[in-house]
Amino acid sequence: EGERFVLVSHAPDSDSWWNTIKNAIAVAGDQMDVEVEYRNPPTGDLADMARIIEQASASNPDGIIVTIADFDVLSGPVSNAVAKGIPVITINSGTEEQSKKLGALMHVGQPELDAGKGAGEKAKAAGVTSFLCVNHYITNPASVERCQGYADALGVELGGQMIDSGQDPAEIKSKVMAYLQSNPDTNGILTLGPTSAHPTLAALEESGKSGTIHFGTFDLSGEIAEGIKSGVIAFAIDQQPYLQGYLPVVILTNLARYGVVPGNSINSGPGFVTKDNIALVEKYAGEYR
Amino acid sequence: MSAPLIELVEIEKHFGPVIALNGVSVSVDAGECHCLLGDNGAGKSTFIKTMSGVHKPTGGKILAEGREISFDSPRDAMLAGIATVYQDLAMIPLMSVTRNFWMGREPQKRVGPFKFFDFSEANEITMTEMAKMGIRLRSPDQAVGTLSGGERQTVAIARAVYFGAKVLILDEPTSALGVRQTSNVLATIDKVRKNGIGVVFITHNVRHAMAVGDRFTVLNRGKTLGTAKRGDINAEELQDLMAGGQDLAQLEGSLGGTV
Amino acid sequence: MSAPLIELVEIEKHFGPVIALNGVSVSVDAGECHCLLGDNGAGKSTFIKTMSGVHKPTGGKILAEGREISFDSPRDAMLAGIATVYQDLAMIPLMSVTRNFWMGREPQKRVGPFKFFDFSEANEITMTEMAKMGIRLRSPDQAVGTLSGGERQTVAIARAVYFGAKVLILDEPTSALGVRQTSNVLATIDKVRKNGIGVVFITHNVRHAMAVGDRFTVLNRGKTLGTAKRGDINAEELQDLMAGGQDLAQLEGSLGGTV
Amino acid sequence: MAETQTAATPDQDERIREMSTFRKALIRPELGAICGTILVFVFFIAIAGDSGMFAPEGIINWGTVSAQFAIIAVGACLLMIAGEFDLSVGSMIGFSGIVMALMTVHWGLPAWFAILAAFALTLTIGALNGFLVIRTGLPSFIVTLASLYILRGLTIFISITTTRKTIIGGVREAAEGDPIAWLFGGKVFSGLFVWLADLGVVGKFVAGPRAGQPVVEGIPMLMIWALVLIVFGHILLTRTRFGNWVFASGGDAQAARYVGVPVNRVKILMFMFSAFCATVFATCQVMEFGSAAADRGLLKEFEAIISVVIGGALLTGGYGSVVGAALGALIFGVVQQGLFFAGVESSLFRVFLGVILLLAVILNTFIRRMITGER
Amino acid sequence: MAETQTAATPDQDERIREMSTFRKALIRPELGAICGTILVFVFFIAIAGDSGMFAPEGIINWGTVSAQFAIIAVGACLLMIAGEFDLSVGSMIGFSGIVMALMTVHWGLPAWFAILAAFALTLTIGALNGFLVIRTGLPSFIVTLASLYILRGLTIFISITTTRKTIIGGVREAAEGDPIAWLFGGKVFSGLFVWLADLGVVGKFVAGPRAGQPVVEGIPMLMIWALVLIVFGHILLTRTRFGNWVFASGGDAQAARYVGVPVNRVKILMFMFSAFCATVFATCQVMEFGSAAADRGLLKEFEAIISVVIGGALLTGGYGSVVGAALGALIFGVVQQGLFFAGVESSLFRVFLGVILLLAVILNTFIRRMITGER
Ligand SMILES: Nc1ncnc2c1ncn2[C@@H]1O[C@H](COP(=O)(O)OP(=O)(O)OP(=O)(O)O)[C@@H](O)[C@H]1O
Ligand SMILES: Nc1ncnc2c1ncn2[C@@H]1O[C@H](COP(=O)(O)OP(=O)(O)OP(=O)(O)O)[C@@H](O)[C@H]1O
Ligand SMILES: [Mg+2]
Ligand SMILES: [Mg+2]
Repeated sequence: EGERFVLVSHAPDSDSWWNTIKNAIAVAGDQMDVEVEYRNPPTGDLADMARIIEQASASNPDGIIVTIADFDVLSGPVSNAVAKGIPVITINSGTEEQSKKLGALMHVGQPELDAGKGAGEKAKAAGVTSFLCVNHYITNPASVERCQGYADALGVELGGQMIDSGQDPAEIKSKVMAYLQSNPDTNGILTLGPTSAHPTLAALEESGKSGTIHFGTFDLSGEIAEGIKSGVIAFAIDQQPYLQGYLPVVILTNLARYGVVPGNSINSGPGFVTKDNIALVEKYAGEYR
Repeated sequence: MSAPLIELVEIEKHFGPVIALNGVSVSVDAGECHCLLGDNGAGKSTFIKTMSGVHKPTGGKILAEGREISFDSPRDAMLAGIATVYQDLAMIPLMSVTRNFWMGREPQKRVGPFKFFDFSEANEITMTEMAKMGIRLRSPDQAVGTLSGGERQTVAIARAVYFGAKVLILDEPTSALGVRQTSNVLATIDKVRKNGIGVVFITHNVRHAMAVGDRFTVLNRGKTLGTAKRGDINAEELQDLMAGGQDLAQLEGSLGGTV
Repeated sequence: MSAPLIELVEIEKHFGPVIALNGVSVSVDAGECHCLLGDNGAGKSTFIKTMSGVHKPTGGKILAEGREISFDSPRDAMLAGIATVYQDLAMIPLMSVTRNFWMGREPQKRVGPFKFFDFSEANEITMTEMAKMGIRLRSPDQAVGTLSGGERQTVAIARAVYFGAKVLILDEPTSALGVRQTSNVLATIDKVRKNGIGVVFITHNVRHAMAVGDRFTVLNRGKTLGTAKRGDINAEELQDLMAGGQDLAQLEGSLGGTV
Repeated sequence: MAETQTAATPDQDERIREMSTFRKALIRPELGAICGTILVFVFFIAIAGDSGMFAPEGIINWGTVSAQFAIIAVGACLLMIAGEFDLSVGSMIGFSGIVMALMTVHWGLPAWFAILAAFALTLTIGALNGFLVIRTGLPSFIVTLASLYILRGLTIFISITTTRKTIIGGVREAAEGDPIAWLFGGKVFSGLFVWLADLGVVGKFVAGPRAGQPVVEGIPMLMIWALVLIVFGHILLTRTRFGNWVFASGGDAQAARYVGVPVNRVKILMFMFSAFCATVFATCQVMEFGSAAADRGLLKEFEAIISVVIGGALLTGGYGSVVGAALGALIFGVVQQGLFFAGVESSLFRVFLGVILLLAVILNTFIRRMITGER
Repeated sequence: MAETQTAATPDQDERIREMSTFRKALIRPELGAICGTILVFVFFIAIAGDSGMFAPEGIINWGTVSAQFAIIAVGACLLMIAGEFDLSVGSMIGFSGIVMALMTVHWGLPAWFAILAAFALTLTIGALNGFLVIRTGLPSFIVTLASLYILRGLTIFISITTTRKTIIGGVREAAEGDPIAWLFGGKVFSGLFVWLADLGVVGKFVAGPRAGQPVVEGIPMLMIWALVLIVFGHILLTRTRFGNWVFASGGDAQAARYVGVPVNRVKILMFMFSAFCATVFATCQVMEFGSAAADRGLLKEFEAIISVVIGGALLTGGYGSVVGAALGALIFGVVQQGLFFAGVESSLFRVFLGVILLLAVILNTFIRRMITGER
């Protein structure tokens, strides 16, 4: 009873996608009657994240949940935590193999490159030949991998098709419009999350191209769900972050209390949300989905 | 005789551990030029800053025409008719002469419901007043930074004179000035005084003081050494009072008595 | 007679459209006090800044003991033996008196392979030199900002004197000083001169100039009006030369001849 | 004093070399920005002239971005001339957006009330910034750096604790039909563009859901706000008594105080004006995109300062021009968007920006020295 | 001149009120930071004393974070005392990291060469910053703001164009056995900790490949660097001729120049020293974690400045203390990590930081006025 777990993510304070996970750990914490702390580097600096993991293990929690944002940076602190006897579950970015190498119990997540590839395959099927990847967080390696995966699946060079859009919605919108205007043959768009998806929706709307361009995005939000319903967005890749927050807490609690733990890693995604299954998703978009 | 324009009684001013003024009393009558003399650090600047509302005195009181008042800001003092030209800062080098001249009292003209800075009038008056002080400007838009140190001080004096107040305070206005401009300033003080305005004139130069002063107050280490009327004291006595006679006598001897 | 310590020949200095110096020649001999006089904006400060390496002259040449030299920085001039006390900035208020006094020429002591600032020596000398100039410090760590304007200038002069150079330039050292401190400075100039150092002394005050000067050069609008030897000229003539006799005469008349 | 009057120096001008009236008319604070603007336009017309950058949609595109910069630049410019600056502009944008969104979406208050409340709140914070700077005598860099951190932290904290989200959507729906929300999110002159499209001056959509409508729907209110603020700021600064006080407060607060300029009031008002501009920015964004996020406005303070400085203002106060700042914002917007139209690798944008900033300030310094005789 | 000597003012002291020696000994630039440090420790011992924060690993943890801040704070402190500051520290950290990683991993050069090359490059950039500031006379805020953008842009650009990634891993492997890499990434005094662990003072790992080893492996080189830099900076500043020049350059560059202080050299050297510290920071990070990323060091410039200012330095130069800056870094690190141990919502960290910054500078200003008689 009252075990204490720490979840350390790589996301900067303001990344809204992580709310779902925060909500998930809150729910799981209530249900299991444990205490789960969410920690992240305020500016998204991975080196700071490593410190936070070290610190988490210094505070001797009953388990640590951590994202593998960068294997190199995190391998030291995470394996130290494991060596201290703290059970670790890795989530979100990173691969199963990396997770194993770190000595974690399991990995709950979705590999970014593969997710990008999945999106690219769908786009290829829809006939996309020239695309735009709106990267609002270019300094984060996972973001580049997503665009790279998409490009790989299409079989084209990534090159200038990935733009560094910044985080200001008006600038993202203007940049997308500018890009589309000067590259009129663009027929596919990939956005990496709500931050870039929302202004891109507005940009398409304003340049009268809503629905004419194959538009895929990562993650879900109210607006994205709306876009899927109206047919502007073809799909959203949902890695079901709720599970990435909820499952590890439940598993770690059970491990702590009864010593039971599943043997394999869990793929929480990629799940594709399209017009067909949107109804289910929509209600909780951005909060539990 | 009517009450003095302004009277400061037993003013004390402490800055943390430093006692800058330790009971100084001075009064200024209408139409007189009251000279404040004293060595460096005697407290002259501190005293007149108290008089013009920059510092609040630690002790003592200020009477204006017999009524006790207190100034919360330089603006208060200005509204009470006390204009000051400071030793150190008076002009803003990046701004034009006109903008400096009118700073704080800009003339305005109405256009519909709005009030605008009346530049044509301001420029004209500035040029005239500067010419009166012997400074010919290229244009009223010229930045004050393009004037020499002395020229700047002259602008500041012209400004204070133009906005003629009841009491005009000048903190070492002549120390950076050449002979001609010094003469101009002294003549201006004379003129101002004759118009019934009280002038407080701070200087180290006994001869400048003797030229225009009606009364002379010597400060020493935050205290008044005494006030003398014109005619009751001569230049040498004043000099002695300021510096302690003996040293000076020795120096004058060795340097030819011309200091 | 040997070549002058330093000689500036037909110096010109333009600042953009402003011609600050338009051919000024001045020489300084060993052991003389050469006074530079002139109205505001005459170019005195500009001239001595050229002499001390702050400005590079637009035209003309500088001879040191007969050889032509040019200064790229104040440091060059200092190494050539020219020390200067500037009118405006000389001291850094946030630093202690000792640090200011030794700024640029800190005494060092070796500890193993390293050299450290020798504070004990520096403090001692500072206290002594300040006492000589009539300033008693609470402690050598006292920040210069706690001194009055005049006291600061005295520190700057003491510093220049202590690092006794071949030529000592003083830009209006007395304009902010009280009588006693002025006497001190003049006496110091006298002493320095007697030690065979050439002094360039800038002032507006003809009496200060007459007290110590051996030669007098009057500048007017960037040009030399002429150089006179001590004895060839009296105070009134010098005053006239500086300001144009007629105006002054009128003023002196109206103010009682005491300016 | 007839004698002194006749003694007025007769021909001081002998020492001033000739300067042609043309050259004199040219040297003004915004000269650098004017040259910069011309250069930037020439450059982009040359390399991206046929990319649609100068077609009507293209113009609206970079115009909007520039207008955004201009709105915060005007506030930053007046504040900087008054001798202070405000690093909390960016945080203030995020903060006021979240406040509005929380009020309308989460608490169901009417949009007009939320907007007014957000303005009231940020103006109070601006005043507090100013008050702290005045009372403590600390540099505004420090004080507003503290508010930068405090406001950003609070924004994230309140949005997370009340809604468990850092992006709050649905504001547009909540603001539907609101009496003042359109002032920030709407577009004007739509009729004009329909007419222009009919004339063929502006293109029409040929496909998609909006086929037949003009490609430019109207002028966004954002641009109108930018224009209004620029004109207001310019007139305030150059034509009024208050403008003179702003210059004086920045040029030398002590000297200004001594002659009776209410420096404290001027500075606090300018902090409030800067907060006002940030809130206009935030409101326009929230109303246009219908959502607010806690990380909005990141580093916007630097962008505002850069625009102002490109526009010829002096970082230390007392000198500058609103028109210059607006041109700085224009340069900023055109370069940022132009690089996209020109197809340059987008990460190079920052490099360009840095270089332009350097060149612009060097040119400006040179011009300023000519004007003010500053040494 | 016997007569003037005897004329020395006899008892100036009548006008100075008594100040106790105790009070005098207390008022020094770092007093504020000392008080702050004590307060912060008392606070965290009270609320998080039993959370492991003051266990050996906990201490190493916040110690490392503080050491990180301290390394850049020392550079920023000396530079700030010399009257300039450097906003490009953060970008420089990202830049030098990527340069090292590219050289070792992508181009296969030896680690020692990459490290030296990175140092050479950043020192050059630092010198260039300084040179620009000196030559153009522009405020360093502007010049280094430009380098902030230019360097960050270049970092992203080169890492994306050469490797298509913004994070480059594998440096640790590449630096294995390198003659100088351990200077940055290694740990020292491991023996001590094994002994301490055997005594039971330090815990031991219980599982995994390192079971039986102490949980604290050693003192990271980062801390050693921080200590060395602090001691070096402190001695340089307070005990040498050069230190006096640093104060003088920052206090009044013109006055210093007039008495022959080589102000330009001092300032440029301090810019280089700040770049040096940033590169030490970056190298330690790269060697410890084995990877470099283009976004490393984001906003670190502010954190450095905050530490320095908390430590009592004056933003406008000429006043400050390295020990103070180090204490500022300690406060920063302890608060950042301590809030975690105390279980406070992490977004509130910034709020705390802002408040601490404000309180610290107000206290510092008060102390400084007492010392310097500044008005
Ligand atoms: N704000 C202040 N804080 C602390 N001490 C001060 C302050 N202002 C003045 N003093 C001290 O008060 C004393 C008087 O200074 P003040 O400037 O009034 O002298 P002064 O007579 O004007 O000298 P000077 O002839 O040099 O101008 C000096 O010792 C000075 O150090
Ligand atoms: N850096 C500069 N740029 C432009 N003009 C300058 C510069 N320095 C000086 N001047 C001009 O050169 C002229 C001479 O100035 P200077 O300071 O040498 O006069 P001065 O004789 O020292 O006057 P004062 O008695 O007021 O000190 C003035 O008209 C001044 O405006
Ligand atoms: Mg004084
Ligand atoms: Mg001069």
